[in-house]
Amino acid sequence: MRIPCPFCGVRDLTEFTYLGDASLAQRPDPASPDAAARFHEYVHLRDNPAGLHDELWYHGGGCRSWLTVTRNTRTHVIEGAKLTRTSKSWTATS
Amino acid sequence: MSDMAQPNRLPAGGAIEGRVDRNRPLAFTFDGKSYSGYAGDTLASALIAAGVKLIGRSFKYHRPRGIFSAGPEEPNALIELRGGARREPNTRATTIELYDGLEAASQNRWPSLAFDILAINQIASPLFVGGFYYKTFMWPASFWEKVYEPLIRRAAGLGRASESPDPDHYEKAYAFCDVLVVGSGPAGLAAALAAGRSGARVILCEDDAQLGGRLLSERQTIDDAPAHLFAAAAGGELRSLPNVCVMSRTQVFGAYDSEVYGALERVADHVTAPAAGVPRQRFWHIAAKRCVNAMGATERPIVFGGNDRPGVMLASAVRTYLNRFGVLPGRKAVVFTTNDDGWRTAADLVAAGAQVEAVVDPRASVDENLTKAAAAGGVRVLLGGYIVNVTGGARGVTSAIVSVAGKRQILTADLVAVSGGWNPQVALTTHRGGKPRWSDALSTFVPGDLPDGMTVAGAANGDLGLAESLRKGSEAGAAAAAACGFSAAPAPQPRAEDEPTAVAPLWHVAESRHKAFVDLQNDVTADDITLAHAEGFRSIEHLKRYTTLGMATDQGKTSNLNGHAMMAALTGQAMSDVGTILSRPPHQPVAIGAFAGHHRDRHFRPTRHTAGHAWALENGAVMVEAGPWLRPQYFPRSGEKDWLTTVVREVRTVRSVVGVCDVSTLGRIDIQGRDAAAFLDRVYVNTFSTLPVGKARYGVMLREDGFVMDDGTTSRFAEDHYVMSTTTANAAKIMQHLEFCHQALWPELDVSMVSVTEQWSQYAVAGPKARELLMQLYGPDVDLSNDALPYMGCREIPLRGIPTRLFRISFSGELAYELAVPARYGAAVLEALMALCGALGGCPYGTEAQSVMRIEKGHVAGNELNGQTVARDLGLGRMMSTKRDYIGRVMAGRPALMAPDRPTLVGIRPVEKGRRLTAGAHILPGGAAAVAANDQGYVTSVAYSPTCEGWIGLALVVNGPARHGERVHAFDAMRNNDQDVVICSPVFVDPEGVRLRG
Amino acid sequence: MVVVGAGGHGLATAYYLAKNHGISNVALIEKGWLGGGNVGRNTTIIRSNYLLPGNEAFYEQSLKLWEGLEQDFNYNAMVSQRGVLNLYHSDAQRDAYARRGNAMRLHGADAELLDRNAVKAMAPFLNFDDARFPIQGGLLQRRGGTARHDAVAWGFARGASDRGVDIIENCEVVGLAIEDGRVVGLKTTRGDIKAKKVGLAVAGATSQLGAMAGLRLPIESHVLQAFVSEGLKPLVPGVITFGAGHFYVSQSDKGGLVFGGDIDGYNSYARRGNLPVVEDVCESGMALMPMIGRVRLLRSWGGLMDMSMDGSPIIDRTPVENLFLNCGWCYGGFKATPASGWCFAHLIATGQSHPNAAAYRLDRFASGAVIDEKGAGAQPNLH
Amino acid sequence: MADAALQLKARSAFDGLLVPGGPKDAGIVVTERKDLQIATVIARSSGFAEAIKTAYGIALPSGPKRIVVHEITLLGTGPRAWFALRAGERPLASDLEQSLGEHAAVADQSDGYGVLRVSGAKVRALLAKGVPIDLHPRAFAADDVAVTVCSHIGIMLWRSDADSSFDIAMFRSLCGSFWSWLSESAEEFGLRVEAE
Repeated sequence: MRIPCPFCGVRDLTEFTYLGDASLAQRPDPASPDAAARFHEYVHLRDNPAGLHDELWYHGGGCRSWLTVTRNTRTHVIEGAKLTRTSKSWTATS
Repeated sequence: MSDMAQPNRLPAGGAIEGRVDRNRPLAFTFDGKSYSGYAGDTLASALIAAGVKLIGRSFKYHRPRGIFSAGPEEPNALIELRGGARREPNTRATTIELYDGLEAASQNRWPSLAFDILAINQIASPLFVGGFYYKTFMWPASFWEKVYEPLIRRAAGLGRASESPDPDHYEKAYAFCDVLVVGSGPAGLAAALAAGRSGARVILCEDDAQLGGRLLSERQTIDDAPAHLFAAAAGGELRSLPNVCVMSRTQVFGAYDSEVYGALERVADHVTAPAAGVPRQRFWHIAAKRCVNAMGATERPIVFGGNDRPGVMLASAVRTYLNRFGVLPGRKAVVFTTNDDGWRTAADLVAAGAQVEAVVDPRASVDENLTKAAAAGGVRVLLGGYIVNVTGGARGVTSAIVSVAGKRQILTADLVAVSGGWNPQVALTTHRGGKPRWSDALSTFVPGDLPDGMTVAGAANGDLGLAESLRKGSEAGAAAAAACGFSAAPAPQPRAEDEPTAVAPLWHVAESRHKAFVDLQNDVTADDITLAHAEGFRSIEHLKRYTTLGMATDQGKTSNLNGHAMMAALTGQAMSDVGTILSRPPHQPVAIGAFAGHHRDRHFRPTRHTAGHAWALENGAVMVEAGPWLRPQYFPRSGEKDWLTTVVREVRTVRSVVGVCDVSTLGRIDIQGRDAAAFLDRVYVNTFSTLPVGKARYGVMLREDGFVMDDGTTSRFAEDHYVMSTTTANAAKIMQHLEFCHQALWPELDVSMVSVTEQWSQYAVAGPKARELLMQLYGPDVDLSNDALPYMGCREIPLRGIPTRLFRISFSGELAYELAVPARYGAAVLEALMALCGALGGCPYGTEAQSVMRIEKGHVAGNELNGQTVARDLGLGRMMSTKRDYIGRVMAGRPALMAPDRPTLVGIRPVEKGRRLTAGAHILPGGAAAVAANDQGYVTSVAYSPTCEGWIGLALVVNGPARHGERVHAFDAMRNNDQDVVICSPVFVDPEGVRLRG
Repeated sequence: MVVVGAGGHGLATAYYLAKNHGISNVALIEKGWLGGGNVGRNTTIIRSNYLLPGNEAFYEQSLKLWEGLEQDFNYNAMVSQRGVLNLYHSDAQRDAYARRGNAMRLHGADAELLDRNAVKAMAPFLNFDDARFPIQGGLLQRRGGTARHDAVAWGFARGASDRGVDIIENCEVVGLAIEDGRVVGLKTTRGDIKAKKVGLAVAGATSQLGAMAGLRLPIESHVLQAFVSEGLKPLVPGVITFGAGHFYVSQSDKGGLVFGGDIDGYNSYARRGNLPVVEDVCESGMALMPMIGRVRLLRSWGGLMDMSMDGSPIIDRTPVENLFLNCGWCYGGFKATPASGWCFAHLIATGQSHPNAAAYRLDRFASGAVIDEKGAGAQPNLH
Repeated sequence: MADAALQLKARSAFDGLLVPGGPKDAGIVVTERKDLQIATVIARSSGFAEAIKTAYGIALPSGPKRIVVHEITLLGTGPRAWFALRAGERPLASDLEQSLGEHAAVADQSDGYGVLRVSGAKVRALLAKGVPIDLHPRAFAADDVAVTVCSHIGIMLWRSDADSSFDIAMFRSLCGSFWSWLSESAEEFGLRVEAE
């Protein structure tokens, strides 16, 4: 499997480390009154879809970026990958 | 070379002479007997030339077996190649290029190939039917383990693996291309030419040593010249193109996700041993934008009585032996074919001067041209006929019994050439989940849905005609190149003919009453299929598992389809509904060593060395693996009788004088930014925003599930600049975690982190004279007094113009510092430190002494930070901030993690003074029975403490802190070291911390 | 009653429902063919060398059931107790194995801690001379070994069938009928089935079936590859696991080296893996036993693993009444087959957890009572 | 310790590993780049690009590219990260810190890496044995940079000026293991080590 890193280009699986469902980037509000229940869901419960799956990969063998990759868990076909942090932040060369 | 030595070699200059190099004779041995062949031979062709028919014994019945094919699908002729540490079991004689000095031995026979005692299994064969393991060998109960199983194990298996390390080396390699062409038969060559001429980057992989595939084995013509000349010319052109890479002796064995292909290049399998610096094999990862799969097809045999006898051979293999190798597999042949292609074998045999007794074809009528040509060659034509049995033995076939319209006749023969049609090589199309499609026209499966980026051309796609293969190959090559943005002017198609290829399905000659083999290697017979059906094992997966059909080293290449079709006939299903077993990589077996490449033995994983590594070795250090690093474990001196003596001396020296320890392997992460402090507050349980500049603080980090992840000290060098240290083992993991927290959770924070582990060599200097030592090192201008650098202080201090960092931190509990210097000076500073240290009466110390001292101080380390403990378990609960959130806070509050009866950190001492403690012992209440219900915890770490003059330990014990002084039992059945111990405080030395503040 | 999934665990559940509880009005329904799940694609290892309370008693029960299985169902599952040897390569690993071995002994299981010389006597072919991570010794469970995986499925199937269980193949569940928070039946590709109780034993598809009941579960599906070599004359005595890499190996009765390593590590339903794990496994194999360099890898396969958040299974009720869950076996499900069936049947039949499986609760993640043998935390691909 | 007695000799990352020599016609030529100042630079704010322009008069390319300005080679190693090198003794990290101020986090890494220059007719064939990326001139142009993994070792790799010449940086502690892979892999091509 090869993953299209938005920074480095298409790279071999060996350069990446998998974390899991992309929802792990959406940490619950620790101050909410039901924080215990929400953290339990966040840490433990998964949709685990058979099909398209947004998931977090770390390009530790490359640019050290965390990526959000959309991949089909039935076929392993990767639909796309983006930097996990782009949604909330700036880029350095623009 | 005399005819005596190679009685079956066709004479040079004849109508068919083959294309081996008769000027290069090669000597080889088989079962210790010497033979000769020629360059260009395979071991199989050379054995045929030499008149050797019996090559091996079958797996279950130990039946005599000969050479069945001329390629990688070979189920019978498996041999042990080479000897000693290079012995290669189960090697197919049909794929081994002959080299001078080749040694081969038959396998799976005892005591000898000709006389094999286990052939008795044939007589006992009713015991060995499909599923026999499960029903036989059952009773009496005790016999399975003591008698039956050891017997089965001895009889099982085929060849013998070497018992010595493989002396050759292997390599991995990576290749990239626009178009990968797999196979260099007519379709593959045409595809490679079309793509190559367009300028696309092309890789052409051919399993064989020569390009050409079937073109090397046939008497066809292309552009009015022998077809093998076309292959040679095409190969020449391809090799001349700079954008084309031709890889022969390279088998593409697997198709993986994202258009990655696995291929094995046999770099030195055709020579006695690899030359210096040359690997035996090279495992290629090929990333291709497009792939043209032109792997060709495998001829399908027919199941009939005695179809396993030496001398029964695939019809196309016979042509290969004649036309390519110039050897005659038999002098008197019967051809049994269900399709037009098989008739060519008769014609070629005749041309080579052999006698062909008959062509037996079950079809009622065939193309007139075929029968005419046969008649012209003096060959009888038996249409509507079947071979029902073949007689013979270890010396080969003696006759074929043919049935035509119910009438039997015996044909004397020493060769039976069989063709049931052709099965396209669909393997690469199925590795990624594609399902082959049934073709009624070809009576076989052809590629169905294809993986992304792959097209199939030629016989692999069921296009059996030569002209068609050339045309489809060319189209596929051009299309693949076009998809990558390359186009070439259309080139004229080479002239060739499409030979007749009509086929009628025939899987099994039902009239046969003799043992008829479906899977030759696993000895699965027609009766086994019937039995599996009768017992309800009818799906092809159950059939496979029950009978072992298709599970041998040939993976059913010549047996699966027949077996499945026979089951389909029994169940009345259509083949399109039955389906086929999806093949999984590797398409052909691959040596395990090739997948490992360089990474074996001590090169299994990289080894990280600190700058002080050489110094440590020179000073006699015993090294120990610490994660990816090597570290000095202890520094024995002459006269010290064991490691404990050394470690005791090192600890005493540190506690009484001074010692130096290389701690460069600890992870160091440079953290900068306006929000660095806020960031650290969120990743540590304790607060770092309040840490003054110039100070260090011990911190504990949790996983989000509330368990402890890591600990270490973090120092503040400026308002917006910290340096974090991590444990050696967790350094990479923590870096990844911090990047996650920043990039994924809090990208709005102005913080950045980078590993500076490698920039610095770091040395712990510990002991009462640590300050004195460092003052000598830095010289009189540097103030290291308690006021200038108090406990938990840190400073950047130049040393002879070199920037250094000095941390007043202590893992040992002594007055201690950690000195960080740029790594290029690491060795020199270590030498200087050690010279000063020695002069003061100090010594270097290793990880063992370090561990003793941290246990004496009750500091937790890897044994306690095992991912199963929460901060409260380790007595670190008070560090957890109650004012703010941090990673892991919420989940650490789960009820089971707050339970008061969780095992919690304590110290232990043996009741019996001087008794040795062992880690891993479980703690039971005093006097309680050694059963799980009484299990109250376990000993995590132990050490002999010179300071306490006895063994001490750390343990996690239920409700531990409330039990100081209680006598409990340490249960260690593993080391026979049961004993009573007393629970105590985990801090054994200087609980007030007077020394480290000194 | 309906048990969904005719893999090893479903078959064993149906068998013990009939045998232990006299409940033969059971339909065992299966999407594909019986025994076609992970019971048909594993490395056949049986052992009970677990560490933590909650696990060890269960796996020891399972091993004891293995020991009597052939006589129990009159079918040779080829249980072969040639020993399971876990190698250690450091003092810390030795102590961790001592802790484990002692826990096993406290549960009445067998365990021995071997030093380097004892390992060398057992397996002289291992790399003792030129290793990156030298072998220091091993934890040996002599009663561990292997069993013939397909025969296990067939034996349970035959036993269940003989006791009146209906095994229905090619029958896929497409929905669960739930009324007032209680399961009353299933919709399948072959029609609706009414049921008083439904037990799910569908490793690999647990999340999909759970979703039909409105459950979001602490499960991810991952692929585990395994490998077999060409058949060889006897070479490897028992099961050996490498302690400094991902590799375990045994030799089948037919002579093939059966070996494997870590999961591929990303969510997958594709039943196939990729090259990095193949290479990692072979590198580890060559690091451990460099004489296998010329032995050929014949075939690989991939199975879907129900990876749980703490690496331990779940055998429990669900918030839906009369719907029971058996899942989360990670890649240790084969050895658990008999005890899993035994305890799941007990739960379905009595409504009460079997004492040996009482810790395998679904709510342990919320409560914190996790059973994390590896200490890897809530990240399934690390278990 | 008296000044005179304290001689702190610097040792390069490949000290003791590379021994100059080897056949003249070697397919692979290796040189250690010993005299480099190295720093990692991480952009901290959106003002970074402007700060670079002000300090060095260039617009930084995006992506894994190399740019050379004022004798400083800047390699794009991540979306906000650069690897900076400069030959000679002049400290680089402090210069960059001064130029970029609060717009960047700079860390001196001059001692953290070993850098090899690998060249020769067979250089691509050699690197193909470990580097899992396409180094064909069509795929990896003169200013391309890659951070990748070779033989289980993290490396940074970029083209030096000649077509058949690559610079490779790796963590200092791993230089021994990298060298063992490289020297074994290069054996069939012939290997020559040259002093800088």
